[in-house]
Amino acid sequence: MSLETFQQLNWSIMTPEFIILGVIAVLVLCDLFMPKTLDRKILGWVGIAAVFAAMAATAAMVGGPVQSILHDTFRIDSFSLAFKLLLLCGGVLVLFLAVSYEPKDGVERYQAEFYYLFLAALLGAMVMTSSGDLITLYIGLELLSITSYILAGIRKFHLQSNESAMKYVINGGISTAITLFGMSYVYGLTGTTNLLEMANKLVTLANSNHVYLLTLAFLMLVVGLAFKLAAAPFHMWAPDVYQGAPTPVTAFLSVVSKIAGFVILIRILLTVFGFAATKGQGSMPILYDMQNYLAVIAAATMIIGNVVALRQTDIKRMFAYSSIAHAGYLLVALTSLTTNMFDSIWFYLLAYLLMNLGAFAIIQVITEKAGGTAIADFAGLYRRAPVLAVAMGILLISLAGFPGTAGFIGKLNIFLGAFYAEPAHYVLASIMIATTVVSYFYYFGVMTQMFFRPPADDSKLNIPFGILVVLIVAVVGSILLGIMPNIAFDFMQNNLDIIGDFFK
Amino acid sequence: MENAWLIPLFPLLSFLLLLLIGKRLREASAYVGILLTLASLVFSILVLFERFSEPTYMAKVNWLTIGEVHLTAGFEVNQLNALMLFIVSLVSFLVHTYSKGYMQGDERFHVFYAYLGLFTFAMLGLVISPNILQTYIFWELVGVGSFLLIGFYFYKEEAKAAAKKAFIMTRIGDVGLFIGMILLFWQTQSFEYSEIFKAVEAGSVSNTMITLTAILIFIGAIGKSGQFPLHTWLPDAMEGPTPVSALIHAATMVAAGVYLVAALFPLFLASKTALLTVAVIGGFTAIFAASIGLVQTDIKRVLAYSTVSQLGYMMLALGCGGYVAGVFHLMTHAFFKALLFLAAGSVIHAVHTQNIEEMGGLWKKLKLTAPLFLIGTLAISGVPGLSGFFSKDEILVAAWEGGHPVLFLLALIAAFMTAFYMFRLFFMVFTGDARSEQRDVNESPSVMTLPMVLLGILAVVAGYINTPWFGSFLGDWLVDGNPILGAAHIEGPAWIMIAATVVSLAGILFAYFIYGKRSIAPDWLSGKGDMLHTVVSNKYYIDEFYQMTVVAIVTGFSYFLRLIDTFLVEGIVKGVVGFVQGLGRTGAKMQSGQVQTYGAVAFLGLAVLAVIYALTGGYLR
Amino acid sequence: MSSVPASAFLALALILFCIGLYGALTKRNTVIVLISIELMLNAVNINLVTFSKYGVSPSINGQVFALFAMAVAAAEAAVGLAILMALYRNKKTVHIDEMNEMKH
Amino acid sequence: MNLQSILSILVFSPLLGIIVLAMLPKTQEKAIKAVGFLATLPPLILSFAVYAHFLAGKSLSDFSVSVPWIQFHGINAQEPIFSVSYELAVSGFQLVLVVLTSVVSTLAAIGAVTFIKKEWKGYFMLFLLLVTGMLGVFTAENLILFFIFFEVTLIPTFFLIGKWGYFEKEKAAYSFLIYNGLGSAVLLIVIMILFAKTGTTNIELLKEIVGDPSGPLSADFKLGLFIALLVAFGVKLPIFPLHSWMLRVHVQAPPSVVMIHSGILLKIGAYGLIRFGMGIFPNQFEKLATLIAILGLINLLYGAFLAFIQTDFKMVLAYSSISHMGIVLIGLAAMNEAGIQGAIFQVVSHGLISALLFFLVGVLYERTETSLIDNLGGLAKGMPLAAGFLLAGALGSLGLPGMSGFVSEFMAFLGLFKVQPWIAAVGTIGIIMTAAYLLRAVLGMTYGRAHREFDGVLDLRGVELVPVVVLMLLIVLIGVYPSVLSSPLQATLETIMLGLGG
Repeated sequence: MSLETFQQLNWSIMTPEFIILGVIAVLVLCDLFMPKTLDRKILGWVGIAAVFAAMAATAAMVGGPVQSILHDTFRIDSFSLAFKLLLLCGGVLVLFLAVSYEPKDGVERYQAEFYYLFLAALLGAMVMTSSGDLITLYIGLELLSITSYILAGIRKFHLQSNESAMKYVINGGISTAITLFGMSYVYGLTGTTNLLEMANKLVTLANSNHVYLLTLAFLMLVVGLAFKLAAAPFHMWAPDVYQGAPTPVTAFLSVVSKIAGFVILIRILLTVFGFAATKGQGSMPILYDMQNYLAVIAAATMIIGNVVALRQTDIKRMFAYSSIAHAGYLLVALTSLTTNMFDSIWFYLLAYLLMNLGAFAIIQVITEKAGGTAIADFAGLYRRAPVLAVAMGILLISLAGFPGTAGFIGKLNIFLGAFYAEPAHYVLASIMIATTVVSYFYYFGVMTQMFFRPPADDSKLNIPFGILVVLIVAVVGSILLGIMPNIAFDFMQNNLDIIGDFFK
Repeated sequence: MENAWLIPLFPLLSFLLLLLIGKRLREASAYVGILLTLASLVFSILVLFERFSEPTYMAKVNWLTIGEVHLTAGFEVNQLNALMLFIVSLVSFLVHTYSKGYMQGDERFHVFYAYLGLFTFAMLGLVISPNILQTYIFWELVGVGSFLLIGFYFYKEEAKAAAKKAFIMTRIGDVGLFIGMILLFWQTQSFEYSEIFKAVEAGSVSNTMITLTAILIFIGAIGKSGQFPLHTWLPDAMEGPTPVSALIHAATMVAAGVYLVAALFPLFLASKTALLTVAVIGGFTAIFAASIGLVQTDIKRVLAYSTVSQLGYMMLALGCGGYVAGVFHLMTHAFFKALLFLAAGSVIHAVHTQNIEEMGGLWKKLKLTAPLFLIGTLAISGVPGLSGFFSKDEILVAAWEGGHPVLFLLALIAAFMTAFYMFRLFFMVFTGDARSEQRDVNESPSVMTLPMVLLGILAVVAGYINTPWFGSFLGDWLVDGNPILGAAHIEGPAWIMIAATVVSLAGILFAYFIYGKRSIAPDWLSGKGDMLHTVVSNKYYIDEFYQMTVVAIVTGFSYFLRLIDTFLVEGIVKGVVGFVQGLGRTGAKMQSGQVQTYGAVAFLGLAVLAVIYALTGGYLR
Repeated sequence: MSSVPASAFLALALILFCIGLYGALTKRNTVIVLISIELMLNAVNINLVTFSKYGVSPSINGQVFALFAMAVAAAEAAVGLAILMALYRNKKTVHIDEMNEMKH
Repeated sequence: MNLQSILSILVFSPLLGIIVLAMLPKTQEKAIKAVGFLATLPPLILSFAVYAHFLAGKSLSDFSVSVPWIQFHGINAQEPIFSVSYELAVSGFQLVLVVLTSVVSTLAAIGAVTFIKKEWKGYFMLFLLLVTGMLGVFTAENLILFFIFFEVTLIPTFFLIGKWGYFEKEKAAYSFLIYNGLGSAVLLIVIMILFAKTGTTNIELLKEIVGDPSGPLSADFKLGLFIALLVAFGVKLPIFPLHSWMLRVHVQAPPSVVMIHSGILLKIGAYGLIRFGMGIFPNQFEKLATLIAILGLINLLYGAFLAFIQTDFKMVLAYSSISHMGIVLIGLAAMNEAGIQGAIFQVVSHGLISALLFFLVGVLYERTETSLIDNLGGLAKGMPLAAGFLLAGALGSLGLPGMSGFVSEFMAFLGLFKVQPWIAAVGTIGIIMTAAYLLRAVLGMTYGRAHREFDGVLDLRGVELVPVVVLMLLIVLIGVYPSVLSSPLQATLETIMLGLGG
């Protein structure tokens, strides 16, 4: 490739990534050369501005045609735009949390690292959404993972933080290995790493040995990527890591990282296995053949997440299990494989992003003040800070999936898909509904603490600006999308033709 | 007659007025009640006289629509209704008046009058109803009025228990009526009496159904009229103020059962079995209650058992086909039993006890009450010339001519017993010496005695409207236009009348010798059969029997259900919750904090999925 | 050269992977665990390179992929060791089974 | 005013009260109470206006409103395949329940002034949210909207029980939440299956589609859906053995909440069974009629027998509710006009009566700090009015003619005797037992020797008399002149009978 062709490439489609990348570089340099006495918080605001800029750049591409550069390794289609927007939303909110994060033992010394690592992780996730190639997918994934490892352990002198990072690295390493192993088989059977080319080659797959191998690769990929989703059977790291990691990082892991996980899972499963035939051309694709396996994973995830959450006394751990459960719900949507799958996953992730980040904002305030992460620290919150308690109440209600909130519409959409699918997933949807009821127990347990119990101390809580922003966005968003979900649906439907673009 | 519907509304007005402003009116409440019942009485008399010359009047309006069915409410004035209206409003008016004196000084005076108003409203409504549903509605309201009045002295435990018992026992009967009524409806598509009779006559209802519904309805009558085996509430009901006993538990409400059977007489006539049931229950109750009455020592209880017994008489009459006899006795009994109760009230008012063993020698002290009581006693005993004689004679004739010699014999024995215990009562209360210290025994005020005098006159003369000698005016009128109800007057052999007279006189004499002249020791009889006496004076242990069976079974069953509720229902819930929590505990325990376990679980998961695939999808496909 | 069949390389990779996995899941020393993970990643590299030569349709992509994987694996190992260092400073142990501050 | 907007205003006007309350400072107790009460008035006035509109002989469909709301998009971008509209409407049956709801809500708001001792602001905000939910439940014209309002009632009720209740309030609140959560979960499954299979949740459309034998649902499938529906509403009603949550709630919740709960929330179960169970699945209902009759019988007797041995008057009333809901089932199982109308009457009647009784119990508890029958006694002396109304309420409850309870009981049995005479005959034992347990309990508290410690208790006074008198008048009105209730119902009954016949 000559310099000329290099220049002729349509680099503009990578504008959002470049913005983030540039700002990372700037932040690194600033951090190096700024006087030590200067508050690094300003860098956080720069990061936020960068994400907003990236968001604008992404939004500008919405509605455009499918574009790809570098031999289709990087592509812009509706799918990538939709999910990139989600990631950027999540990212900006997490950064808002991060600039307001001031634990007692302090992260001031590496505050700047905090911000650009966040941005780097975000960049990894963004690359994942736009990858059309296994290699770029893998690079994006690892960029996200490795920065997350560091982020989890960023409180260097905090034992739990170290431990959570260590656990994260080891599990992450194993999961990467399993995923890669699966990928290597897929590559071996197609001879290419480009996803669409793979799909083209696998359409006519008929050799039963190859099918067998490919299916094993499918299982390996699913299990390996389950790590990112925190879905069964690769969910067990989540509680420990969530508990130990700094709260903004936990929020990041539970939202951005999870969205990225779904992006890569959908991308690979749909393009590769959605076409890989089982018995020659025109036969049932592997993905449909393996639907029940996905269903089992989804069911196990929902059950484990919700049931074990009942036993928790630590708020972050509880939210870890809750996020496992939500991954299960999302897997139900994925399992149904209906036409509105993208809509429902995207919408649910949006709702989940809002409610979970909002909840973590409050958790951050409470845990910072209390110095611990026990659920009991929420006692009497309604007395101490009624607005905070009511906001948390609304977010919990949304998480539990009560009507009037985005969480409900999201669940409704998933149910609809599960029942609409042919064959309908009655059992899976029923498990989802039943475990949702189980979830009332622990969500309302927090409510009990907040509203019914007397406070341990009556000290007032001050809400930093960043937290306030997140809370307002989260609460207003949750309710707005609960009452007028068509805002989101119409946006999706009018501007993003995911199904049409996905395989172009 | 078009305005007959106003009759029940006056007492209702009285009830509502007294509820709202009674507290301010205090004793003046009595005037509200008396005036309004007087208005009812006047209207009733007018209606009664109008009915002599005019045919039955009926009016109705739509009350409730159920799909295609329109249930109506309305009123009807036929012979029986008109007569009942008169009896009820008369007795009610008299009792209202009497109570002014009797209840003097009670702090809930106005409440008493309000309740009386409610009851009178319900009773008048009951007798004016043109359909069985409306009858049932008022039937229940009457029960409530009775319940409230029995429990008027609510702070007395006995009154509370008696009120409760009265309500529940009658309710048991009511359910019979309820079922019977509904079954009849589905058979005839109507609640109207006239429609029902038409359907029965037309034969569109099967015989079994007629018998079943008739007996079910009769169960309602059993409850209300205190017939065996649902009679136990009536004696206990004497816990209420005495005027109430006179009004409700002698003259009117308890007669509602008889009235109901009379009102539905064509239905009963259509089923031999039902009729026989009525007769047998009536006959048995008559002698059964009379035998208990022999040994009671509470003045009101004696009268109560006497009431039960007399109601049995009426049932017997109806059961034997003696429609006129039954209704006739219903009327005369209303007068003389109300008289007896009011007189007994007067006695109680004077001596402040109800125990006849503590009374005696009151004849001289109660110059007016005593003779009136004697008139009542003579009337109920069936001494010739008084009202009770004529009506009782009719019943005996009806039983004999109806072909029930055994029942006839029972009735005769009951008549003897009645005469005996009534005179026992009379002698013990009014003759001899006072058996306990009695101070300030004074005759009651005239507001109490006047009603008694009026009733006394009626107790004597009421019988003459239907006699074998001077013509059966009442009978002719009652069956006029309804030949199905039977003959206006059944001509019986003369010996029956003689036998009745002999029997009642024998009873009186017997009582005189034991309690009047005391020439026979009172334990002459009771001493002979100690066991029997104990059994009888304990009312055949029926209350105890119910307590041990029905109540025990219900309570036991309830506790059994509670076991189910706590262990089975709750247990399953606890089990499910426990299972989920146990699952959570296991899950949490597996989360050991060992990072390698986590990896192992993930790999294990992969392995399991792969193995399953290998077995089902790969090699085994 | 071509006498060694593709399946042998694949089997080698599989065995290597399993050894790595075994090590990662059983060794007490965290350093060894990290090395075991490297072993697993290397098994993948063998796979990729094998397929790049003997695959259904051989191509250069596999080798490129392997290069990327190696680079990333190195970064991952570096981060892992760095975190281990931080942990060691606080806890004075490298034994993985003692890292159970957070559980249940 | 535009007639179509009336229902929306009716349903959402309490929310205005919430907004006002949110702006009031906590310390302004009087203003808070006043706003809390006043905010219940618009629905009351509007519901009576709608009723007047009906009485004037105009069509209730004037009020129907339907606006596109949510489109769950499908494969074709331009045409949404699954759409949910915002649809409100009232039929006669719904109107009756809306009126009942608004009346009881207003009275419960008055009751709250007496019974609630702390944090009125939070209380009234939740309370008004609950009112909106209930009104929405009865006016929603499609299943999704119904479900949304249904769940909206859950959350405020949870807090109202859990925060303002008695000793075991949290346990009761959780019981409530989980049972009802499960019930609504089952309901949601049914709704979503119907939605997914038929493409609509509009009740009228569903009636057609489900009723069509060649429709997308097989007969067995429909039966399964109906059974699920029965379970879902069985929790709410409640049907034995799904009742234990309701006992706890009735005992532990504050009286003003129990008034709402027992008066209206439980009725949602009956409403759902009639409107959806019978309306959408008439044939399936018919198939299971005997089973439902037996369930009703069990409810009736089970509740009655257990009420007979309770020592706490609140428990008596709680079991009595179970028993009375049995009558609803019995009436429905009759599948004829009389039975169904009886069931609906019972719904309304029990709503009024239980609201009355629980209000009175609340007052008694307020004064004596106990509701144990044995600890009370002779209260008629100290508080004659309360005792009198209690007795009157009990008489209404046991089906005394002249009060609403009788009309409903009568019609329910009238209906059942036609089709299942034996079950009905056994059921009449319940009538006797009802009298027995209610009199035992009420007389135990009000009659008998007065306890000395209650010498100085205050009788009903002032504002407390309002709910009592209003409820009593309504109970008597329905008892004496049932047409006031039955005339709006005729059209609904006809539709249901049409469904059953066809």
